[in-house]
Formats: sequence, structure tokens, C-alpha cells
Amino acid sequence: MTDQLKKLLLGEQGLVVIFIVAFALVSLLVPNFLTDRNMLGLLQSVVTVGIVACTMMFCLAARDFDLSVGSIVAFAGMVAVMASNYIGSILLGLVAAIACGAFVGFINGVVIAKFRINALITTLATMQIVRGLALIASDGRAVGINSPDFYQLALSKFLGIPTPIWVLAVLFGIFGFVLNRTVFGKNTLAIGGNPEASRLAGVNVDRTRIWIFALQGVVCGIAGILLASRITSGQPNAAVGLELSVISACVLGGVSLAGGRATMSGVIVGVLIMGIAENAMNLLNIPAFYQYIVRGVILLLAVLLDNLRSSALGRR
Amino acid sequence: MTDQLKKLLLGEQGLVVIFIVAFALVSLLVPNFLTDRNMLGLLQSVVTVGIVACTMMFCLAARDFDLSVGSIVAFAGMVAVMASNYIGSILLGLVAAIACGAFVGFINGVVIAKFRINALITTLATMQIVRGLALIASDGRAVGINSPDFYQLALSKFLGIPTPIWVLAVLFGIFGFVLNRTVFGKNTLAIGGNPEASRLAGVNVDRTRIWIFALQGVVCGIAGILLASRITSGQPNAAVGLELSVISACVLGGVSLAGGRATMSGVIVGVLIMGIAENAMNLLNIPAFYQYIVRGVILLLAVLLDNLRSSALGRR
Amino acid sequence: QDTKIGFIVKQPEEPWFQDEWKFADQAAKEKGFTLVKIGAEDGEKLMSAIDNLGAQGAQGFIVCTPDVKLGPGIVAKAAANNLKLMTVDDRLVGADGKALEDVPHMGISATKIGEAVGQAIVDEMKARGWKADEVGAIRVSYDQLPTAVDRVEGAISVLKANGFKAENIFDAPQAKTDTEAALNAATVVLNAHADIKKWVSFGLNDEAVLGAVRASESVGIPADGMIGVGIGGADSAINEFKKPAATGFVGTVIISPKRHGYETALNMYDWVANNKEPEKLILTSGALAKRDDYQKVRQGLGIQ
Amino acid sequence: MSFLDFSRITKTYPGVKALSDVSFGVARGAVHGLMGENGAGKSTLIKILSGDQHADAGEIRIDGKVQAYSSTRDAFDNGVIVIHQELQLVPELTVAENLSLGRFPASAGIIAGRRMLDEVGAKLKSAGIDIDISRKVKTLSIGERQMVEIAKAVMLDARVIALDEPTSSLSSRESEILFALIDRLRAEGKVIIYVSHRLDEVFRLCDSLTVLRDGKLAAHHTSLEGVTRDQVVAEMVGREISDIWGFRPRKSGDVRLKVDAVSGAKLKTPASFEARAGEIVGFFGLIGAGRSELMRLVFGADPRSGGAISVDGKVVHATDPHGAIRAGIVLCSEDRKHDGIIQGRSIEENINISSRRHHARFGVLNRANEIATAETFIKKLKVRTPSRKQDIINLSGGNQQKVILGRWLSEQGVRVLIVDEPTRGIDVGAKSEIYELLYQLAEDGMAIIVVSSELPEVMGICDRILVMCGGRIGAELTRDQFAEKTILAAALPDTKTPDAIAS
Ligand SMILES: Nc1ncnc2c1ncn2[C@@H]1O[C@H](COP(=O)(O)OP(=O)(O)OP(=O)(O)O)[C@@H](O)[C@H]1O
Ligand SMILES: Nc1ncnc2c1ncn2[C@@H]1O[C@H](COP(=O)(O)OP(=O)(O)OP(=O)(O)O)[C@@H](O)[C@H]1O
Ligand SMILES: [Mg+2]
Ligand SMILES: [Mg+2]
Repeated sequence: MTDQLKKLLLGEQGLVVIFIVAFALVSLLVPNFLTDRNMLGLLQSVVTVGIVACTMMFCLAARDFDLSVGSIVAFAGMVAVMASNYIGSILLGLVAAIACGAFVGFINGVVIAKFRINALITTLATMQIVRGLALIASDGRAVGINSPDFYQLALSKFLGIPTPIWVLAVLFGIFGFVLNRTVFGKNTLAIGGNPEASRLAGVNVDRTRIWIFALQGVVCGIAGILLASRITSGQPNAAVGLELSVISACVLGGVSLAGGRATMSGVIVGVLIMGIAENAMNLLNIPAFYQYIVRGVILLLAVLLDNLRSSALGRR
Repeated sequence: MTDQLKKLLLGEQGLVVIFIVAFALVSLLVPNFLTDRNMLGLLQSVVTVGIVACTMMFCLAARDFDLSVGSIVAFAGMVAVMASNYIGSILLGLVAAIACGAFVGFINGVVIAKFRINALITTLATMQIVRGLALIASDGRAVGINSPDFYQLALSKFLGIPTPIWVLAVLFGIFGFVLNRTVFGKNTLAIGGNPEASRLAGVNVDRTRIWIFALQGVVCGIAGILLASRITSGQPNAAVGLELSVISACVLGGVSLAGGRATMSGVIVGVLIMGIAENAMNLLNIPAFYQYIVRGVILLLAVLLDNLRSSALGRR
Repeated sequence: QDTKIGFIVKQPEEPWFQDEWKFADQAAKEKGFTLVKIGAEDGEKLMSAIDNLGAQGAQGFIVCTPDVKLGPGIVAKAAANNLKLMTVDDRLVGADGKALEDVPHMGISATKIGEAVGQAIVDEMKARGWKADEVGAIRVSYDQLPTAVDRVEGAISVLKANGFKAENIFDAPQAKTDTEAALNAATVVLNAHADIKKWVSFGLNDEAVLGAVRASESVGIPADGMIGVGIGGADSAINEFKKPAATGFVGTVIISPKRHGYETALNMYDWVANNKEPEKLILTSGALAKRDDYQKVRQGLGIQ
Repeated sequence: MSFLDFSRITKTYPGVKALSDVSFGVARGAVHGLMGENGAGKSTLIKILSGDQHADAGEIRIDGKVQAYSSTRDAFDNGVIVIHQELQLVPELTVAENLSLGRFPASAGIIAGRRMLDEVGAKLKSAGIDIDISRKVKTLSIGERQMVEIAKAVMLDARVIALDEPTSSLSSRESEILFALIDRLRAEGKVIIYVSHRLDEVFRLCDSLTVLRDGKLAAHHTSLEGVTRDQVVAEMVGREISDIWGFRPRKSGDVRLKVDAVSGAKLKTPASFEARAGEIVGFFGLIGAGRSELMRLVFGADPRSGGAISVDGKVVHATDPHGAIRAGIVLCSEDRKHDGIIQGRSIEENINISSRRHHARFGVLNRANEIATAETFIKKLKVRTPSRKQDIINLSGGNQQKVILGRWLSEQGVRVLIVDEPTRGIDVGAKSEIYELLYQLAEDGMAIIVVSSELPEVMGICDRILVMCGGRIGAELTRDQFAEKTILAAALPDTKTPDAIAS
């Protein structure tokens, strides 16, 4: 191995390099994979996970945990549809959805930061409560959208690429910048790395945590709106189990559950790996039961490779 | 408040005291709650969660995480039924089920401890793989039990109390003892408190972690057998989402996700609170959608009360 | 050019859908087309699955949707990918709640199945000589799922029409759709009404009713004190009939996965390959199978 | 006229009265020493000053104004900076980010990276601290981290600066940098509170001195003129200690530990040395000399890349601490927070974690024995605690150190005891007890290796000193060859004369 190659593989961006290699392999081996249509379909399929992963990254980096994302996404989608139908204005409907998401996130944050209740339990509780509200509001049935303009959110294209993918890309950009270049991002990493030291250094730990959860809520609201538009209805049962996919994507992307470590590029790779795995399995027509096994093995391989890489690097 | 009462409430066993008060209240307010039949029904309904919580407690106390328990329970149940049918001996079938559980747990442990792969990802992967195996083995169908003796595991009674409840009680006893009175238990807590310091203090950290996961597998095997006997068939779709219930019960019972803290009495209380909540809600005939909300609120209240208690105590 | 047809189902792990796929495969083998089977548990996965089919160059697909309200979205997505669309089991509806009649459909209405269950229960009660007001009914419910609501409501309507009192029908909400959850929920109902000795039960599927039957056994109600009638007729029900002694699980309403799988696939193939448009609506019916005649019933439905 | 006033400060923790009714004042431009036994309440007082803890009663006044802080942030804003006893750094961030944490230079929330580097760089340069500020803190050694921590003192324009045992993991060279810094701050008219267990430092730096004992004010000297060391020790401990080393010559036996050309990832040059039964061998060196690295290799805490280790002639094959302990080698690490204490667990468990395997049967604990061991060492090492069940995290720094020492002193069958900075943060009184214990163990035939950055300590208690410098063992001196100058000369990597530092 030449020195340059070694440096590339073992450097900060090593995960990205591994990913690119894997991507090239899949493109070669899986028929129909590397086509415009499939690429767009693939990207659209990771929009929800990808959007929510942006803020989940912050949450995990600050040593917190959020299980309520799936419920908030479903709830926000319901609100977007019902409010749009009721008010008759899509814009106001969207605002209402994002406001609801932010509100739930804010409540999460306050309970966790101020009352010092375990994040797992708190968000498990709001996960149930919010899902219950979504079910009650709709009587357990999907709610249709009155105005067809609503579908345009997901269907419209810009430069040939559907709007949701643009939204995802923009959010990746914004949160990557926020993580590395702003006081908020550094404070988040510091809190996760050493909460006590951050507090003693004068970081307003409680406020930062509340902000993280509120932002998470806003982002879930956006994801919920796009999802509702994509599936052309508000569904109270949508996005069940989303939390696990999002957290896995983040962890796969190198975010440490022990806090203090996160990169946007890692998270993007994590999200894409999961999306590509699903996509390729369906293209290869792998039977449903075997998909479980393949999914598990891919997860293991991905982290194993990354571990080998970083232990070759001598980091522990 | 008299001093004695204060001491009782704020002491080690404060959570238990709160629980007893809550139990008394529910008994008074919910008709049909405090009857022999309902109590036995309640206890039987928490058998699976309770059994698995015994070892999940160790897992969390050592700062690990196990998402694969639900899959292992289903898989072990399938193995118990299929092996019994095939070999024609129930005993050997049970041994096979427990061995399979132990094997999966062992693999989890080795991958996590030796290859140093994140526990969340590893067990998420085995969760998928094992569920896939269970589905493939049975072609996705429930497998019936040939010998009716198998049902007796769940239906038989001793002193008027069904066997599964005895098994649960015995396991609570054993693991309570192991946690507090054995080197293994103390090492587990030490690893959770500070893994590096424990290693330098001569604790064989890797081996202890492998043991914890293997034990978790054994216990899931037992739970799977009892469940299969209870529903008189091996079902590949059983126990989906069990991991979340078990982890919540543990956390509710004061097990710290940051490791190093766990008590058996706490976990028992956590398991019972969750069981009682479900039971009482059904007795009160609360509509399904509102149950979500009540469940969430109870979770929050339980930890909030415990927090108030321990912050009154001045601990942080 | 090869013919490629997609078959998307909402719960790929369920035996019912496994069977649909199996019979569709049979059609594929006979006619020599490629069948792409994809599971899509929610709306988002479904949309991705349709895109995925488009990318693979399929010409049409059959779908059992996770939610009927996805109708307009599915139609739009199929059109965008230039795919022919048929539905099975669950019929798509528009935003206004009316069925999308343009989309060819094969299925059975959830309410109808529920009514068949109710009728089976009523018949068995008559055979046992039970009076309606001494009997309790366990409604194993999973209200999150609209189909589940329709099925149990169908059963209840028949019970009520036959003199069952509304206050004797007790709700046992299951937290998940597996047998253990149904068992736990039903146990609570049984224990809360220890004075009632005769019970009937119905629910979303066989697994739900089996839970109620297990619960009755665990609280000591004999087999002749329980009438459970399930829906589905796959192995969990058959296993029950194979048991040496009769249990409270009296019967199950079998819907034929053969017609739903084989015929839809065949129709889609004809549409794609021979441009022969299928009938807009084909309604199938369920058949009650009991311990003594289940083999015959299954054979009659073309499954074995 | 005092600038900073503590008035009737009282603080109670459950079961412990940490401070009762403490009052004293400090003048502007003065360095004020704060001394006392472990657990006397020094850190608690400092924490109250920093706004981290709140006093139950009493008040703090600066320049006559009563200070009421609700957070550490308020304290900064009022010009109070505290360097805590335990390192408070974020390992994943760089030095510059750690030093700017809580007050990043930013506009509209966006960090001005260049400006941050410039500012931090300039501040450190003027303070004479030489650290690469773009390195992540996790790659620094303990000593280097301590310097980063100290650098916080110059990051803000403070009126009051409190340093809680800043030199406990520094060697003399780094300490000199700190002392120069303190002199400069004093000249600028700041008030400096200086907590230390090292009498030399206190007498060298301080203008005035307060001694705490059991949370109460034991003595207050507005000037150190005429105050003797023995007097201060007596005020602290309540008795006279004539010779804290109390060295007792011993006969040494056969070679116990033989380390042959051992090397590892962080110690490239192979190192060899021996220790005999009954011998106390000292390892001296400056920060980063590689002493801790060497000891970790011997103990198997880090993987060895080459070399062999034998105990009593038998080769030790084990490559992990677990195996090393069973072969009779134990190591008490220098980083007690990361490698020593087990948070959330009691003193009793922290002491027994390793030694319990001797009396546990079939894996079941022998409770009586555990309690007895814990009680014995709490008494022997004078751990100040309300009960053996106390969570170790609630102990004062020095008391935590004693508990960790207790863990290793209670081990049985030890042949080689390695202690890395054993008396870090421990008070004078307890130190002499610990030395006494070491002598006893040596007399019983143990080989003891003491790694220390405190020159008087290695000279005071060791039979032989090995000096490390730049990752290799340089000089070796027997007790009759001990001389400050020679030792320091061997420890210094460059040709600078040792006189500059030995003075
Ligand atoms: N959070 C806490 N909970 C309970 N007790 C505490 C807590 N913090 C400190 N203490 C107790 O208060 C007393 C004073 O502790 P402090 O840390 O101020 O001592 P110190 O003088 O700094 O000692 P050292 O020289 O060892 O650092 C000790 O007995 C300690 O055990
Ligand atoms: N985790 C690490 N990563 C990179 N370099 C390290 C790490 N730990 C220590 N070093 C470097 O290794 C060298 C040796 O450090 P070591 O701790 O062994 O020295 P020491 O003689 O024990 O001094 P002291 O313990 O007093 O700092 C130092 O220069 C230090 O910067
Ligand atoms: Mg202190
Ligand atoms: Mg050192």
C-alpha cells in the first residue's frame, strides 16, 4: 500500500473512502442500480431518515437520546394535512405542523434538561403520548388532502431533482456548518464530551439541550410534511420504528453514543449505506426473510471495516 | 413528615415504598384489580419482560445495550417447538432452545467485547439476523406442538401458582443474589462505573462482558420456551419490540444507562409498574388510543416521583 | 422484452402474504414472467418500492397497501413510473373516502369477513344451546388498524342482530398484533368478569383469537365454554385443529390466498403482455373452516 | 484592607460538615495559601467561590460587594476564575477550543476560528506556556493537560484566581513556569488563592496563609514571616511530624522484577531495569519522560511490542493487567480519575475490587471479610468519610487517592508494587503513614517501584533512583549518590544547567 493511499484510508475521511469503494462495487454488481431513476428513487427513500438524522446527530453528540422522532414525524404530517384542510391554506398548515413539532421537542428538552429525567424514558413517554394524539385526532384512520397543491411539495422538481432531495441536501449543509462552525455546535460536542467541564466553563448546558430537542422537533416537522406530501395523506401510523433507523444510521456514521463525537459526513454516509442496502436488496429480488439476514450482516460489516480502519490507525 | 417516614421514603428502598403506595391506590380505585385471578393474570403477563429484565439489568449496568432479546425469545421458542417435535423429547427440545439462546448471546458478546463493535449496532444486527433465521426456519408460519405435555410448562401449577410465575420469582432471586453477592455481579457494576479502571484493577472485562451477553441469551431462551408453551406454538413473529419494554422497565427501576448502577428490587418494581399500568388500563376500559397517552404519562410520573425523592435526598 | 411484474404487500412476514406470493410465483412460473416481491410496511416504503420497480423496468404491479388512503399517491406514483396498477385485499380510496373505481381490484371487504365470523359464532352458540344474555364476548381489538376495526365491527353487528347485548361485549385492546399481547389483554377481561362462564371471542386474525382462547384456558374455562372464531386459516389455526383435544378455537374464516395471489398475477400478466384489461372489481368470499372439515375447505379453495 | 472576604461560610453534605463558619480575608496583589488535611474543606471553599456550589450560610465579598452567583458563568462575569482540582477538559476538542469554551469569539453564533487561534496563542505565549493549541486534548499527557487547565487562568481578565492543587501532576520544570506566571499575576494586582499540600511551594509563593482543619478555620497568618513549617504542619495535622520521610534502611534480597528491553507504541526505545526484593526503586523524570508509559507496559495495561518481563525468575507471559496481577505485579496508576476510581460505587467496593478474589468462594463474596478490609484501610490511611458505603465520587481528591492506594495495599501475594505518583494530592500527615506502609511492605520482601515527579519524595524514600529522559532510562543512582543537581541534570533533555531549576 503506498503511503498516500494509506493516508487517505486512515484519515478523517476514511469512512467516506470506504463508502465510495462500496458504492462503486454495488454499481458494478447490481443491475439497474446506477441509473438516474434509481438514484433519484434511492435518494427519495432516505429523505425522512436523512432529515431526522441531522438533528439526531446533535442529540447523540450531547449524550442524549430521542425515541420520539417517529411519532413526531407522523403527528406533524397529520397536523399539516388537517390544518391545511381546515384553514384552507397550505402555507399555514405547514407552519402549524412545524410549530407542533417544535413544541413537542421543546417539551422533551425542558423535561430532560430542567427536571433531569432520563432522556430515554422522557422520549419514550412523549413517543407514546404524541402517537396517541395522532391516533385520537384522526380516529386511527389516514386523513386525505383536499388541495392537490399539497402533493406538489414532493412531486415538484428543480433542475430535474425532486424538491425533497433538495431539502435534504440543504439541511445536510446547514447542520454540517452548525456542528463545526458555530458556538452551538461546539457547545453540543463539549457537553457530550464532558458535561461537567462544560458547565464549569460557563456553557449554558440546560439551554443548549433544550435547543437541541426543539430543533429536533422542527426538523421532524419538516420530515413529517414531506412524508405526508409524498404519501398524499396524513397517516397516524406512519414512521413507526423510525427512531431505530435514524439512530443506527448515526452510529454507523461514527457518532458516539457516549457523546462528544460526530461528523456530518459520517452521518450522510451512514444514511446512504442503509438506503443503498435496502435498494440493492430489492433490485436483486432477495426474498423478504433473507433480507433480514443481509441487513444484519451489512450493518456488522460496515462497523467492522470502520473499526479495522481506525485501529490500524492506532486510535482507540 | 416524621423523621422515620422521611428515612423510609428517602432511603435505598424509596422506590419500593412509592410503588407500594401506588399499588394500594390502584387496588382501591380500580374494581376487580385486587382479586386472586387478576393478580395471577397480571403476574403471568409480565413473565416475559420480567425474565429478560433480569439479565438486561446486567447488560445496562455494564454500559452495554441489547436490542436482540425479542428476536432471541422468538427464535428460542421456535427451536424449542421444532426440536421437540423432531427429536420427540421435550427435554432435549428445551435444552436445544437454551443452547441456541446462549449461542446467539455468546456471539453478541464476542463481537462486542473482542472486536469492540458498538453494542447497539451489533445487537441490532443480530436482532435482524436471528429474526430472519426464525422466519426462514418456519417459512414465516407458526409451528404447532406435537406433544400436549409441552403446554403443561405454562399451565401446570404449584401451590396454586402457575409455573412461569415461579420461574420468574426464582430468576429474580438468583439474579438479585448474583448482582449483589458475587464477584461477577460486582465486576459488572464496576465495569459500568469505569471500564478502564476496572480493567486496570484486574477485572477481566472482556470475559465478563461475554458472560453477560451469553447469560442474556440463556435467559431469553427460557423466556422463549415459556412463551411458546403459553401460546402453544412457536411463532416467528413473537416478541417484536420486547427490547424496548425491557429496557424501559429497567430504566424505570433505576438502572442507569450510563452504567454502574442497578438494583434487583428496582427492576422488579419497574417491571411491575409497567404490568400494572397495562392491566389497570384494560380493567378501566380505557380506549386504545388514550392508552398510549396514559402509558406515556405514567412513565413520566414514575421517574419524576423518583427524581423528586432522590433530589430531596440531596443526591445528584 | 421480458415481462416483469411487481407484487407489493404490507406485511411480508405474515403467512397470508407469504401465501399470496407463493401462488403468484406459481403463475409466474407457468407464464414465464419475472415476479418482484417487495414488502412495504408503511407509505414511505411503498413509494420507494414503486420507484424501485420503475427503475428495474417492471411494467406493472399488484399491491396490498398498508393504508387505503394512500390511493391517490399510489396512482400518481404508478403513472409517474409508467406502471400498470392493480390492488389486492384492500381497495384504494381517494381523499374523499370513496373507492377509486378505476383501479382494478380483487378482494373481500373487511366488514364482510367480520360478518362471516359473527355468523359462525352465532351458529355455534345455537348448536351449543347458549342464550345470548349469559354469554360474554371478547373483542380483541387493534384499533390502530382500520381493517381490524372493520372486521370486529362486522362480527359485532351480526352478534347484536342476534340478540347479543352491547354491555356483554368487552374490549380487549392488544398492544401489538401478536398472540401474547392478545392473551394478556383477554386475561384481564376474563378476570374482571369472573361471573360469566360462557365466552365468545373474535378479532383481527387467528393469532388474536388464539390469544383469547389461551387466556380462557389459563383461567380454567373448559373448551366447551369458549367459542373463538378467527380469520385467516393459515398454520396457527391449522395447528389448533391438529391438537388431539378440541379447544375453544372453533373455527376460522379462510380467505383464499390462491385466488388473491395466482389470479391477480395472471390478470396483470394478461394486461401487460396481451393488453387484456382485467375486470375492475372481483369480490371473493371467505369460507368457514372447522376442526372436522378444514382439509376439505382448504382443498375447495385450492390450497393445500 | 482585604479585597476578597469570606465571611462565616458553612456547607454541609449529607453526613459531612465540609465547612463550618469559616471567615478570612485576602488583600489585593497577594498570593494566599490554603492548606489543610485531605477532606478539610479546601476544594469545597473554592467551589463555593466559583459559583459551582452554594454555601448553606455565609457570604463572599469582593471589593466590599457581596457576591451572589447562580452559576459559574456569573462568577466569570464578576472576574473570578477557578482552576479545579480535577481536570475539567473536553477530550475531543482541541486545546484552543477548550480554552475558549463558554466564550468563543463569534459573530451571530458563528465561531471566528482564526481569531480564536490568534487570541489563545497570544495569551499562552505571554504566559510562557508552550503547547500546540491545535492538538486535541485527548492526545496530551496528564501533565500537559494540567498545563492547559492552568492556562485558563490567563484567558480572562480576572480579579480573583483560585488554583486548587495545580502542581500535583507537574514536575519541577512545569511548576517553574506556573510560579513565574503567578508572580506576574500578583504584580498585576490580582488576588490569588493557592491550594497545595507542598509546603515548599506555599512558603515560596504565598504572602499569607489559612489553614483549615475538619472544615473549621485552624489558623490564619496575614504574613508568613516568622512562621515555620513545623508550625503549619502542627496546625494542619494537630501534631508534630519531625521527619515525614522517616526513611529506614533495609537489606535487599534477590532480583524480584526483571524488565528486559521492553518497548511499546508510545515508548519506542527498549527499556531494561531490575528491582530486588525489599528494595524501593524510584523513577524520576520530567513530564513526558515516559515513566508512566514504561510502567503501563510492565503491568500489561498497554500492549508490548517487544521485550520480556520476569518475576522471581519466572517469565510473565500475560499481556493484560488481569494476568499481571495474578503474576504478582500491581500498578497504581497516576490518573486516578480515569484509571482509578470507579464512580457510582462505594469506598468498600473500590477497595475490594481486586483483592476479593482471595476470599470469595465459588464466586460468592465474603461480606465479613470485605467489610473488615474496607474498615482497616479507611482507618490506616485516614480516609475522611462518614461511612464505607459512601460513593467514592463524593470524597475529596486526596481521600480518593487514599482509597485507590488502599485497593493495592490490601492485595495479597503481591511481589512487585508499582505506584505512579502515589501521593498526588495527599496531605503531609497521611503521606508519612503511606511511606511507613511502603517500608513495611518492602521489609516483608516486596519490590516497590515509586514513580514520582516530586524530587524530595524520591530522594526521601527510595533506595535507588532511575532517571528517565525522552523515553529512555538515563542515569541510575544509589542512595549514597543522591544529589539534586545530578538527578535534575540527568532528567533534563537539553544542556541547560540544572542550577536554574534546582534553586
Ligand atoms: N458531593 C459531595 N457529597 C458528599 N460529601 C462531599 C461532597 N463533596 C465533598 N464532600 C466532603 O466534604 C469534605 C470536604 O471536601 P473537600 O473536597 O473540600 O476537601 P479538600 O480539603 O479539598 O481535600 P483534598 O486535599 O483531599 O482535596 C470531605 O469530607 C468530602 O468527603
Ligand atoms: N494518549 C496519548 N496520545 C498521544 N501521545 C501521548 C498520549 N499519552 C501520552 N502521550 C505522550 O507520550 C509521552 C510520554 O508520556 P508519559 O505520560 O509516559 O510521561 P511520564 O514520564 O509519565 O510523565 P508524566 O506522567 O509526568 O506526564 C508524552 O510526551 C505524551 O505527550
Ligand atoms: Mg481538594
Ligand atoms: Mg507519569
